[in-house]
Amino acid sequence: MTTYGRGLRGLALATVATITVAFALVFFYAPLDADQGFIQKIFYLHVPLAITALCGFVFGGLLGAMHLRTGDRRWDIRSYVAIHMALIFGIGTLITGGIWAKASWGHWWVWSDPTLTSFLIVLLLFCTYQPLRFSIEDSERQARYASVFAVIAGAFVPLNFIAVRLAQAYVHPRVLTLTGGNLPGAMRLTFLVSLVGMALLYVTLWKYEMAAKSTRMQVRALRRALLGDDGVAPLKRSAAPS
Amino acid sequence: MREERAPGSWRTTITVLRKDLLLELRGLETVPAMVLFALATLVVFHFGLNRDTVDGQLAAGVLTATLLFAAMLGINRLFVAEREQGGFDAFLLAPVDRSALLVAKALALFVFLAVLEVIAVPAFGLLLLGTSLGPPLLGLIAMLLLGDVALAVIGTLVSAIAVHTRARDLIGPIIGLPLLMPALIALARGIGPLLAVHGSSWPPARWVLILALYDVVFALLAYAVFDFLLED
Amino acid sequence: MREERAPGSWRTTITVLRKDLLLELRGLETVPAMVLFALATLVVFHFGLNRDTVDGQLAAGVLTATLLFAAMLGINRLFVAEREQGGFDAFLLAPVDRSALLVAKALALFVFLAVLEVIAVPAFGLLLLGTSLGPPLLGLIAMLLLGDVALAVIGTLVSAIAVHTRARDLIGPIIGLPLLMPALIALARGIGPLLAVHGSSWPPARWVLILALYDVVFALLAYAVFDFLLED
Amino acid sequence: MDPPPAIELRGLVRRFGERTVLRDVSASVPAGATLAVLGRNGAGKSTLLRILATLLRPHAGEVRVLGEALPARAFAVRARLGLLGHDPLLYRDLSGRENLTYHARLHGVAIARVEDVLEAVGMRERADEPVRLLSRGMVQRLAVCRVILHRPSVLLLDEPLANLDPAATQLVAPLIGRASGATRILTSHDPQAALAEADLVLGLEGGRAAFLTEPGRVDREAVGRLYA
Amino acid sequence: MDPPPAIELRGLVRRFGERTVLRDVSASVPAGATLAVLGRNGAGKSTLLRILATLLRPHAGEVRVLGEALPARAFAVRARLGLLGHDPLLYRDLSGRENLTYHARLHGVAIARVEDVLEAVGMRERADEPVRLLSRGMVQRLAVCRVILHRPSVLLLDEPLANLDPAATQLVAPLIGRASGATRILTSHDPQAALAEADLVLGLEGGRAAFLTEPGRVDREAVGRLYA
Ligand code: HEM
Ligand SMILES: Nc1ncnc2c1ncn2[C@@H]1O[C@H](COP(=O)(O)OP(=O)(O)OP(=O)(O)O)[C@@H](O)[C@H]1O
Ligand SMILES: Nc1ncnc2c1ncn2[C@@H]1O[C@H](COP(=O)(O)OP(=O)(O)OP(=O)(O)O)[C@@H](O)[C@H]1O
Ligand SMILES: [Mg+2]
Ligand SMILES: [Mg+2]
Repeated sequence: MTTYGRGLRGLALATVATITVAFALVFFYAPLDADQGFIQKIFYLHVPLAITALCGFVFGGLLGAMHLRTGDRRWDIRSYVAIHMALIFGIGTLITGGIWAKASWGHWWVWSDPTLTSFLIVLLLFCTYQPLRFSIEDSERQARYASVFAVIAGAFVPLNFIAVRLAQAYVHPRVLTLTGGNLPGAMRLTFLVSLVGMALLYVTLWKYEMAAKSTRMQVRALRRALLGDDGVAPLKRSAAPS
Repeated sequence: MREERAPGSWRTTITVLRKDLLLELRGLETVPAMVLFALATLVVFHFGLNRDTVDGQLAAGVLTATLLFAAMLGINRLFVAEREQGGFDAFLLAPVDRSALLVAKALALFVFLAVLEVIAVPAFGLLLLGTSLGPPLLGLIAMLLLGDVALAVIGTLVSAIAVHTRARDLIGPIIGLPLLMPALIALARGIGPLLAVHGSSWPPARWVLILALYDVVFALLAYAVFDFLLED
Repeated sequence: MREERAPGSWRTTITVLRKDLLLELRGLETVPAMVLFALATLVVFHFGLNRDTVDGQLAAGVLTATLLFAAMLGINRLFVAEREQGGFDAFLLAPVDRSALLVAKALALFVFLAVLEVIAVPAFGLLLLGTSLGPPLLGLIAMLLLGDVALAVIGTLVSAIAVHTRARDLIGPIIGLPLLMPALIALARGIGPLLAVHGSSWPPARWVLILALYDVVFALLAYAVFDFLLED
Repeated sequence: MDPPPAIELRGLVRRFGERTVLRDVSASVPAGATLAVLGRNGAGKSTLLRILATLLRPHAGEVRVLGEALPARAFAVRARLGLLGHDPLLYRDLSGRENLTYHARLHGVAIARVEDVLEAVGMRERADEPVRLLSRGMVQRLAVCRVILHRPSVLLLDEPLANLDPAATQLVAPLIGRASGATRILTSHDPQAALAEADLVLGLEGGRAAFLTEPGRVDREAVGRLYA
Repeated sequence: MDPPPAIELRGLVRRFGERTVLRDVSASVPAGATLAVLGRNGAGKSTLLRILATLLRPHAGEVRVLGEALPARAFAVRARLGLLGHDPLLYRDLSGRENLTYHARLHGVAIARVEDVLEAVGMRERADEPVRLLSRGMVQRLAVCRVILHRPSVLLLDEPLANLDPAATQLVAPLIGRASGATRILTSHDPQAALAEADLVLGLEGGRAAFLTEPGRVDREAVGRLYA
C-alpha cells in the first residue's frame, strides 16, 4: 500500500534532530561575522535553501523523465511534488536573500550578482509550472506536458547557471567555492549541518506529501470500485494531480 | 507504452514546411505583423529615447528586444491553423515521423525570422544606429542566425506545449522567455561590440560559442521530447 | 440601403464585455501569467541594455515599447474567437446595436492593458527603474490611461477593418501602427520627465494635451464608422 | 383579405464575386407554414437562409420577413428570428450554460429561460463543460437551445437534425418541429423527409427556383432532376 | 483457419478525466466487412473511431487494426487507414487542390491521384477556391477525397453522408461504400440505414457494448432501448 508512509516517522525525527543541531550551531557555535554581524547568520538558512531548491528542480526533471520513459503516472506525481516543494524552498531563498540584501546592501534586489540573477530566471521558469498544469484539462495530457516541462526546465537549471555566470563581468560568489573551503572551519561545519538538515527537510516533506496523495488516490480508487464511476464526486479543478 | 517511430524523412518536413509557407503567403498573417511591429518598436525607441542614435551595448539591447518581441508574435501564431482547422489530426493520421512537424515548424519560424531581419536590421541601421553596419556585417549575420535558431527551436517547443492549454497566448511566452534568456544574453552581448563606434568586426568567440552550444543542446532536447507533445 | 439602427444600449456592451473577459480571463491563471511575463520582460531589458537601472527617457521608451507589445498581442486576438467560432454571426443575429460590439472590444482591450500595467509598472519600478515611482505616480497613471485609450480605440478600429479582409493580419498593423505612432510618441515623451532622477511629478502639458486630443478625435471617428465595418 | 405572408421573396439575387448564386428567386410563405428548400450541394440553400437571417444582404430583389423589408429593417426582425446553420455559433471555450446566458442577455430574455431550454434538450447535466469537449450531437442540441431561446416566430433551419440521435430528434420536435407553431424554412438532403414535413417545397437549381409547390404536387422526376 | 480479423477490440477502456467513455468494449470485424456503431449522442462512437484511427490512445484493453497492436504499432497502420470524422480536417485558407496535394505528399501518393479523386466526387471545377468559401456539402466531398486518397483498406466513417446531397451520396458510394471493398466502421443516427449497410452492428450504451450481432438478428427493441 502506501510505501511513502514507511520510514516517514524516523525520517521526520532525524530531520528535526538535524535542524535543531543546526540551529544550536548557528546561534551558539558559529562565530559572528566581522563585517555583517548577526544578520550574516541568515546565511545558514539562505544558502542551504537555495541549494536544496535547485537540486529539487533537477530531481523533479529526473522524475519527469521517468514518467515519459515508463508512461507510469506515478512518476509524474512524484515529479510534481518534487517541483512543488522546490518552489517553496526557492521562494524561501528569495525572501531570505532579500532580507539579507536589504540589511547588508540597502536594496531588496540587485542585478550585479550572477547567482542571484540566474536563480531568478530559474524561479521565473518554474513559476510557470503550475499555470501550465492548470490550463490543461485532460489529466493524462496534463501529466505528460508537465513532465516534458520538468525535463526541459531541469536541464535548463545548470545550463542557465553556466550561461549567466559567463555573462557577468565580475563573479563574486560563493556557493561553488564553498566546497573549496574558503569558509572558516566553524562556519563550514555549521553550514554543512544546516545543508544536511535542509536536504532532510526537503525529503521529509516530499515523502509526506507523497504519502498523503497516494492515500487519497487509494481512497478514490476504492470508492470507485465500490460505488462505480458515478459514486465518486468529480474532483474540483486543481493543478495538483491526484 | 511508447509507440515505435515511423522512419523519419526529410520529405515530410519539406511537405509541411511548404504547406506552412503557402498558408503564410495566402493569409499574410505572420511575417507582416512581425515586420511592422519591429519597425514600430524602432520608431518608438527613436522618438521615445529622444536620441537620434544609439550604439554599442544599448543598440544591441534595443535590437535584441525588438527581435524577441517580434518573434513572440510569430511564435504565438505558429500552431493556430493546426489547432483551429484540424491540421494536427490530419498530420497525425499520416504515416510519417511526427517530429517532422516540429522540424518543419522550427524551419518555418526560422524563415520568418530571417525575413524579418532582412527588413528590420537595415531599418534599424538607418533609423537608430549611430555607426555603420558595413564592417561588422558578417559577424552580425552570423550572430543573428545563431539567435534565430534558438528562437525558432525554443519558440516551436513552447508553442507546441502551449497550444493545448487554455491560456495559450500567455503560457507560451512565459515559458519561453526564461528559456530564451541565456540565448538572448549571449546574442545581445555578442553583437554589442559589433555595434560600438569603431567596434570590432567579429563577435567575441565566447558568445558565439555559448549561443551555438545552446542551440545544439536545445535542438536535441526538443527533438527528444517532441513526440510526447503530439500524443493524445 | 443602410439599415436603420437598433436602439443602442449599454446593456449590450456590458454583455459582450463580460463574455470577452470570461473568455480571456478564464480561470485564475491569466493574472499570474501576466506577472511572470512582465518580470521576464524586465529581465530581458536588464540584460539587453546591460544596465542595472534605467531612468528618464530611456525608461519611458522601454515602458512604452513594452506596452505596445502587450497591446499588439491583445489586438491580434481581439476578434479571433468571433471569426473562428462564429461569434460575429451570433452577435449579428441579435436585435442589438452593432456598435456595442466594437465599444465592448475597445473596453476589453483597455481593461487588459490596465490590468497589465497594474502589474508591470510596479514590477518595473521595483526591479529596473533607477528612481522612485512615488512622486510622479498620479501623472504617470494619467498618461498611461490616456495611452491605453489610444491603443484600445485604434487597435479595435483597425482590427475591425482588418477582420473581414483576406490578409487581415497584414492590414491591421499596416494601418494601425502609423495611426498609433503620434500617441506613442506623446506617451513616451510625456512620461520621460516623470521617470528622470529628480524628475517632475507631472507630465508636460503639451504631451498630455496632444494625447488627450488624439484620444477624443479617434474615439469619435471610430464611433462614426463602426457601423459600416460590420455590414456584410 | 389573407393575412400577409410571413416571408416574401421577389426576384432575389445574390452574387459572390463573379458567381451568381441566387438569381430571381421568388416565394411566399404564409405564417405558420413550413417551406422545404431542396437543391444540390452549392445550390444556394444556406445562402438563402443567411439572407433571410439578415446576415447577408440581397443584391437585388425584394425580401420581406414578417412584413419588414430587408436589409433596411433588419433590426426589427432579428428579435423574432432564429437561425440554425451548419455552424453551431457557440464559443468553444465557454460552457453551454455560459454561451446560452450570453445569448439570453443579448436577446433580452430572462436568464431562467436558459435552464428551461437546456432541460428541454436533455443537456442540463453537461451544461457546465466547455463546448469543445462535448460530442458533436451534444453541440447540436445546444445550438437548438440557442435558436429557440428567444421564442422566435420564424425558424430558419439548415439541416437541423444532422448529428442528432433519434432520442434527440424526438426531444427537439416540439421546439423546432411543426409543433413549435413557427413559420419554418427548412433545408434537408433527405427529400422524402423534407416533403413529409413541409407545406411548400422550393427546388433550387442553378440559382433559379426550379419549382415551388405543395409537397403533394411535386413530381418525383422534378426532384430527381434537381440532383441529376 | 480463418483469416485474422481486420479489427479486433478486447476490453477496450477509454476515459476523459473522471468520465469513462468506453468500458470493456470488445468486438472483432473480419476483413472487408462493415461494422455499424449505434448509440446516442455522447455514447462514445467518435471516441471509438478516433482510437482506431490512432488519434487517441486506449487506457486499457487490446486494440488490433490489421493485426497490428495499438498504440505501439500505430505508425504501421496509419498508411492503410482513412478517417472521416465530424471535422473535414482541411485548411480553410487553402484550396481543395492544395489541401489534397499536401495530403498526397504526406501519404507518399502520386500527385496525379489528386485529380482522379476530385473528379470522382465532382469537385474538379471548384478545386481552386479556398475551402472557406465552399458550401458545406462541397467541403464534405473534399473530406471524402482526403480519406480515400491513399486507398486505405480500413475506413472509419463518422456519419459520412452528413451534408451530402443525393447525387453526392451516389458519387461517393463506390469510394466509401460497400463497393470500396474496404473494412468499414460506420456510425450513423439513422439505425435503419446503418442496419441496411452493415454486416455487424455494435450498440453502445453507457460506454458498454449493449449488443454486437448481425443486422438480421438485432431486435428492434434493443435498438429502441439504446435511444430510450
Ligand atoms: C541560487 C540561488 C542562490 C544561492 C546559491 C545563493 C548563495 C549565496 C551564498 C553562498 C551567499 C553567501 C556569500 C558570502 O557571504 O560569502 C549568499 C549571500 C547573499 N545572497 Fe544569496 N544565493 C542565492 C540566491 C539569492 C537571492 C535570490 C537573493 C536575493 C533576493 C540573494 C541575496 C543574497 C544576499 C543579500 C547575500 C549577502 C551577500 C553579502 O552581504 O555578502 N541570494 N548567497
Ligand atoms: N477531448 C475530450 N475531453 C473530454 N471529454 C470528451 C472529449 N472528447 C469526447 N469527450 C466526451 O466523451 C463522450 C463521448 O463522446 P463522443 O464524441 O465519442 O460521442 P459520440 O458517440 O460520437 O456522440 P455524437 O453522436 O454526438 O457524435 C462525451 O461525453 C464527450 O463529452
Ligand atoms: N462567402 C462566400 N464567398 C464566396 N462564395 C460563397 C460564399 N458562401 C457561399 N459561396 C458559394 O455560394 C454557393 C452556394 O453556397 P451555399 O452554402 O448556399 O450552398 P448550399 O445549397 O447550402 O449547399 P450545401 O448543400 O452543400 O450546404 C456555393 O458555390 C458556394 O461556394
Ligand atoms: Mg448549406
Ligand atoms: Mg460523434
